[in-house]
Amino acid sequence: MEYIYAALVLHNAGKEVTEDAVTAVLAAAGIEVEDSRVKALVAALDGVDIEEAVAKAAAAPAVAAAAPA
Amino acid sequence: MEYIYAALVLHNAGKEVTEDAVTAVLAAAGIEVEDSRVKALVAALDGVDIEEAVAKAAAAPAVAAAAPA
Amino acid sequence: MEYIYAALVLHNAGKEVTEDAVTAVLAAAGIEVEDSRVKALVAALDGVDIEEAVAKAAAAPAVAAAAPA
Amino acid sequence: MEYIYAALVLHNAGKEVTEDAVTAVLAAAGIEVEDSRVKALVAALDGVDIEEAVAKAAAAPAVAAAAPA
Amino acid sequence: MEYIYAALVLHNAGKEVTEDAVTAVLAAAGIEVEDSRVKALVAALDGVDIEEAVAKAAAAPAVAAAAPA
Amino acid sequence: MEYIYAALVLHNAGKEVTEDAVTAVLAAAGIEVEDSRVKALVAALDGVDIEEAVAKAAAAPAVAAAAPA
Amino acid sequence: MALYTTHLPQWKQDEVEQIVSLANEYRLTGLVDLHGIPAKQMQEMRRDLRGKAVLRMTRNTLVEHAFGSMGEPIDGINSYIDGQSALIYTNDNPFQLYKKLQQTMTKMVARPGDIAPEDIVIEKGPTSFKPGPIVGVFQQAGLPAAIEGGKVVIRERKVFVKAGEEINAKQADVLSKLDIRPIDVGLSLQVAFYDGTFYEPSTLAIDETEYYNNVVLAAQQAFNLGVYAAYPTAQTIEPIIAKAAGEARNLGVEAAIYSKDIVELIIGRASLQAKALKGMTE
Repeated sequence: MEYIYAALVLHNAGKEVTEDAVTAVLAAAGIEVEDSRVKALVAALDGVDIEEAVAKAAAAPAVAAAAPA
Repeated sequence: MEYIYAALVLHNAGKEVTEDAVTAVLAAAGIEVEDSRVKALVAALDGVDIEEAVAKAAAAPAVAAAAPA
Repeated sequence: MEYIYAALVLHNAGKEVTEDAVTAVLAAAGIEVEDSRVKALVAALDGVDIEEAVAKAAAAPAVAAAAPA
Repeated sequence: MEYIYAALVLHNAGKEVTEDAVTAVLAAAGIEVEDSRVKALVAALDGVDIEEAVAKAAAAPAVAAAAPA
Repeated sequence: MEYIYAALVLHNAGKEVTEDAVTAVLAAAGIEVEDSRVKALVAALDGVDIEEAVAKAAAAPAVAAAAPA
Repeated sequence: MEYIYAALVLHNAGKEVTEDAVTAVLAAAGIEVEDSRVKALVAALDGVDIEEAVAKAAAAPAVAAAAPA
Repeated sequence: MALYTTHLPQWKQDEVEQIVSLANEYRLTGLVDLHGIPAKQMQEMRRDLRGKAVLRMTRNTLVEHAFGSMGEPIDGINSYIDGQSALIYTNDNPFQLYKKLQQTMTKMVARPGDIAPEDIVIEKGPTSFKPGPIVGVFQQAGLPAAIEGGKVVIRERKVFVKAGEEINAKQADVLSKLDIRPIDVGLSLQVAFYDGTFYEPSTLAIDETEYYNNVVLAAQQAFNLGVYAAYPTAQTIEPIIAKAAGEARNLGVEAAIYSKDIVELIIGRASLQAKALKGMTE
């Protein structure tokens, strides 16, 4: 999940979620970054409405929290 | 929320959530870091079992808010 | 949560929730106050209708209770 | 409710909820403290497991209540 | 219901619910006590687990709280 | 809870809930009465429609019954 | 290697140079399969890709020459050349390119010899056909057709062609008559060479729903953590207050602390307890 979190750090700060930016955030956390995962993330998020996903989370945090355990 | 996400990047990567680490992550994202917020975050997380906390539906009131509408 | 409760003591007594006031309440409780947490709290409360937030709890106090179980 | 909040400030900070402590917290908030209410509070809390009490309120019915709304 | 409440006063205070005790409580409230009702109550409570009855009902108030929202 | 039961004994018998009356009921039950709690109770009840509060609670159990229990 | 290319006529040499120079210019060089794409669709896809990617159709032998001349590691691309390959160049990352190409896929009518990409199911129910020889055509292709109420109907749901099976001429004819378009046609990426690494389609197929769900989950976790740890932010402060207030109410009711805000709850609780007890005595 740290790749997702990194993207959300950027998104929440109003920054664009680019490969370079995600890599920089992860590297700063001392994580050995896998390029292909970053690429996949950026490509996948390109089609995801992060704002909406976050809003959805706020609407029903309790339910989701139960699932992943 | 980006401060919390930064903490979760670190935690998910198995790193300790220290002031320096959080600051590094946020700075890498191009965020102008506020020391007091970092300090407050690290202090708030002190003694918190993050694993447990993320899974807990601490958010109930939001659900309640949605329901009566 | 003690920082939050301190704010609620003040709010319920019709006092303004300022950094100084929160610090005073916490200090009186014998708590070593962390400035950063007080700052973060007061900043977050800016523009928040505490009354409304409390009312939300009234709507579903039991749900909130469900979480920690 | 400020008396209860004061008790929770103390409890959350790991302090004992005594008449003096509650009075000090309320006074620091600029509240004119009524001794009898402090006494009543401390008496009511005598023997109560605060941890358990804050979490209690039968989870299931409330959730059920929220749903049909 | 005042007969039941009288029994609950006694039970909550850790006293035995006897005919005399119930009569005393009701009389202290200025109530003209009907012996037969006291007898019937005490007889009916014989073998009843008051603690359990009370615990069952404890669940509800939270729901009540939900209603007024 | 015995203080509130005492108040309800009185209320159910059509008596006024005064400090003296509550004290008398509790004393008759052999309870060592704490003046402060009696005061707090009577003060809290001032202006409260007990009938309505009872009715509200009564409305809720149906929901509680619906819950999985 | 220059010697090798000098054997080629000038236009071929130019073509090889072009392939090489594009491969140097763009971050990604890939191979796409053009098999079965009609000219009209091909034009549409080229238009869709304009500005995002360069599509270049050329002879496989020249592609092999070109990459062979570039040496390792890019010459590995030659092992992926198959049938009607074309070259694609872009600065997108391979995941992005794969996604874009997937979006160009359209459903087409099957031709005899096509392979069913998934089970082709024909649902039960009436068709638009009037009774006639068509019933026989359907039946011969293995479709349970009949005449009912003056119409040709399919009597029951039928898996007409199973996934992976070849569609024969009769089946293709029936599918076309029923206007069922089972074949995915579009540019399918065979391999992408990007930043020194080869990416195959199996790696590149990403489940966007999963990412979406993970973003939701991450947001929920952050929110839960923020509230749990009472870390105040614009998003968490209200639920934190609500939680604190709820806890205070719970404590007040549980410990029978007679405070104005909660005395009604305490009364309610007492009355319910009395009712419950009364119920047990009756």
